[in-house]
Amino acid sequence: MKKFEGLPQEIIALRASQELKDGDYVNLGIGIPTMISNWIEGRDIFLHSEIGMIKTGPLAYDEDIDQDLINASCQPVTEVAGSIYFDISESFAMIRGGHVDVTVMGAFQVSEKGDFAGWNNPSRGLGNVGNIGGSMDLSAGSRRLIITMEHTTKNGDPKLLKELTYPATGRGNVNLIFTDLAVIEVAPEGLILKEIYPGLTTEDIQSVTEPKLIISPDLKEIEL
Amino acid sequence: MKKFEGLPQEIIALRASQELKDGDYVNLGIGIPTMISNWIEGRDIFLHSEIGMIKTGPLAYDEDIDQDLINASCQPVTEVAGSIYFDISESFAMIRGGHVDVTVMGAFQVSEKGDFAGWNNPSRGLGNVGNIGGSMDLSAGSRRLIITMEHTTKNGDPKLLKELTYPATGRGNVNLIFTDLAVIEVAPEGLILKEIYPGLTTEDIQSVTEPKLIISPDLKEIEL
Amino acid sequence: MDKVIPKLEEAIHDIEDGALIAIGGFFTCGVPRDLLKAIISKGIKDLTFACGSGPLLGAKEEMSELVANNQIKKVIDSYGLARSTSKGLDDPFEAQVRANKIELEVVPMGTLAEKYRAAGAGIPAFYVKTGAGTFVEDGLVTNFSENTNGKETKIIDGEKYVLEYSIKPDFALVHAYMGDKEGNLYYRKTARNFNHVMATAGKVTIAEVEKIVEPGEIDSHCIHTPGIYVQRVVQVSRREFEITID
Amino acid sequence: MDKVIPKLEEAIHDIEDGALIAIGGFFTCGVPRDLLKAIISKGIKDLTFACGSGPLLGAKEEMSELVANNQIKKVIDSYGLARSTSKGLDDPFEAQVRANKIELEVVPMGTLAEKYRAAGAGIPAFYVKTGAGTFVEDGLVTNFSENTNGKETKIIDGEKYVLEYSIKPDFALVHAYMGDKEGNLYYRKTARNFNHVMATAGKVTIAEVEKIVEPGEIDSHCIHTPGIYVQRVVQVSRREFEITID
Repeated sequence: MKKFEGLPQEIIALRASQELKDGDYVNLGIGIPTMISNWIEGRDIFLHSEIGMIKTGPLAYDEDIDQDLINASCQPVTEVAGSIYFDISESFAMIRGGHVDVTVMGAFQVSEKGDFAGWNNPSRGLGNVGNIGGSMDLSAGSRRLIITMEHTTKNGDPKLLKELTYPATGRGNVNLIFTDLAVIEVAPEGLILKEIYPGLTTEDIQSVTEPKLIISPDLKEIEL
Repeated sequence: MKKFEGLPQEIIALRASQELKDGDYVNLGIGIPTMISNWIEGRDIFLHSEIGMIKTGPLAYDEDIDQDLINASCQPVTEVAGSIYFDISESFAMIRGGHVDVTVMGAFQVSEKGDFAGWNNPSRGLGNVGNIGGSMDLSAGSRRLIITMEHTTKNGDPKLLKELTYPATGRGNVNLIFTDLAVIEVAPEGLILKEIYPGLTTEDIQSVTEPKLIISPDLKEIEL
Repeated sequence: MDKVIPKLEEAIHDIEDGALIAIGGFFTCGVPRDLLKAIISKGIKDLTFACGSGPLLGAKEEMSELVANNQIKKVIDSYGLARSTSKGLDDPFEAQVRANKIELEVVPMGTLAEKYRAAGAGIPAFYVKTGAGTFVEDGLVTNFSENTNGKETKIIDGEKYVLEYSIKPDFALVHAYMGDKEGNLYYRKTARNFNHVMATAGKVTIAEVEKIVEPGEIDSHCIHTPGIYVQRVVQVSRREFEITID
Repeated sequence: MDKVIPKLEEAIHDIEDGALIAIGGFFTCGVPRDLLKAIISKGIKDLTFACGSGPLLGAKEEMSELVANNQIKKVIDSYGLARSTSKGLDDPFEAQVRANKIELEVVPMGTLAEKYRAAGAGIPAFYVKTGAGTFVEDGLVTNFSENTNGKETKIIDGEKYVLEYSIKPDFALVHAYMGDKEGNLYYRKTARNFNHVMATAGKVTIAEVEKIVEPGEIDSHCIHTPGIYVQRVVQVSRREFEITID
């Protein structure tokens, strides 16, 4: 399959960051989602870490490292004014109870129904027995679920599919997908192509996407 | 029916207080149970108030009254060294989860199966619609449930019955009953008469108790 | 994100007739009385008040106005009636309940606390042993007999448990001692009681607080209600009141 | 009531072969490593470790000793394997899982937190939407295929929920920054994580703490785990460690 050049990961993160609104409580998964935190400094966005913290500050280095202060990816982080701590059942009450406005996660696959596979790694040879972490809770509970990912695998195979071939992390929860090539909304009628990498055609995007895309009447180039 | 003279309420409370062990977390209901707190001063017993406090101190008077510090019966109370506060779902997690060692409550009726009716008042004319408070949670959840009450109604009718005639607060949860006339254990085989008010006979107690009492081989006079 | 609203009436501007409103507080302690006064002034009707343990008994004055104005359709509580039966006979609220003009639904206090906690935590239903084998299991807990429904039960490890559902209020009104501009709340002593769980349960949660501080001023280890649960904060003055219910 | 036990080995004296042991901590943060060391020294076997999010990945040294000594029968966790698949291929624990010598049961993190919270709170089972429509609903969450059981589901308000059961450990081992003699605990920053829920869940809860203080020294409004949940407190020294999992 043809593989297109698109946005670098940092810029996918930048585009996704524009989807966040001031006052939002946001949980960022590992990978591209984490890069969003570089684009929202100074904005009024509350970063929630499932380990039990809101207003998680930037990563800590050297003498700022505190072994009692990490994020959910086991990275040392810092406090900011108004950072708060709470226990894990409170943390997931926030998540499951719909208090987290937006979760941004990576995915191996997303289906046109909004199902997604976020973590499975068949090469491990242990079937479903792997590291789920909080991904299922976050996808089931957050008000909005945004996926950021490369549009295709390294081999150019589509990651946007009619049906998942990997085990689902969540069913029907994905609202919006940001890839290096496009911005796609998950609607009841299917995947709506809303924005496109400058220079590519809708046919190009369709050629690396399994389900039939619905072209938005307001289709435009990705703007940053 | 004959009505016997027995222990005054304060002394029922004293006898019941002897059943508490050092280190016990104890919840005391309104009425005779509350009087137990007068008998355990200086002892290592943690008083739990369902409103959200452990190590509830004595009642507050005059300038010691703080409107943000009451017990579950709406009485102003005081702090002691090591008093702690928590929210209501934590408080009932303690109760329902079996962390409260002993609850002492009053009752209108107790059955030989350990069922009891703690609060219903038919004279209100609202059927079951009344003030349950935390009594059902406490009776279902506490490790041990002790009832303190008069042995009979004001008219001399038995309150220890084969079956409740009032709606049950809890089923099969009562472990031990302290009345003005006797100490009675609830066992799978029935009510075991263990202690008796000095001067009364087992026949006297039976005459004011509906179910057939099992006489403990170690029957003795109530000792204080 | 400044969640502070200058005026009480503005803080409750979108509460409308028929709303399901949770009220924090335990008898006289920690009741959002100023927010209740705003509800009275607004004059909205057909309200269902989801309570924990008698906050409307504790807020006597507000309760009598709510009843006099016919604003109440239903109360959910573990302890909703006057303590004394004889005082209850003279009580206008209880008279309305007895006349089936107001519905009173009774729930064991711990189950009620958990119903609100569950609503906040995304748990639609849970099993408890509280009430098994009693009229609570049979659902005979309201004076509106058409609303009595027996509850589902399940035997787990040989013991019978009752399935209870969460209660998700449209609005939660809570009273806190301190709140910061981002909605983090801190309660004094036993005034915490139902306020935290109510705050988590509300679709919209409005906190009246005695002190407003900057983010970071409440100890980060000692936040009782994280601001994520709180949409609006309004300052009220500390009032003295009598500690008594009838 | 002084709950302080002078020595680690005494604090765990009654943990025996086959015990179900909950471990607080999230990766490297807040893991009761000294209590784990005591478990290793005692040499008890057939242990099931109920975890939250990889405390045994965080406590690398203790984990490798537990595996080398064949002390582990089963691990319950949301994140129990090395992050990197390639490192996992060299990992002795993962090799034992792959060889079906150790059982690994995977549970979504929030459901797991709630299972422990429920055990402490007397709730034997509860409904969540997490995992509905996935292999979690089908119960395909363990390498021991004989233990895979589909879960009960229920449609509530048009949405499908999965019934999840509480996990009640025989012992809970937790790490706190401060503890008083009556067992009240206070955690530092994100080291709270699973420690509080584990403490509530244990039939017997043992806390290692960096500081022991008198009752009343921890702010009465800021107790994270009330002492009612904690049977034993033992002092340990604060250790420095690397913040990393493979």
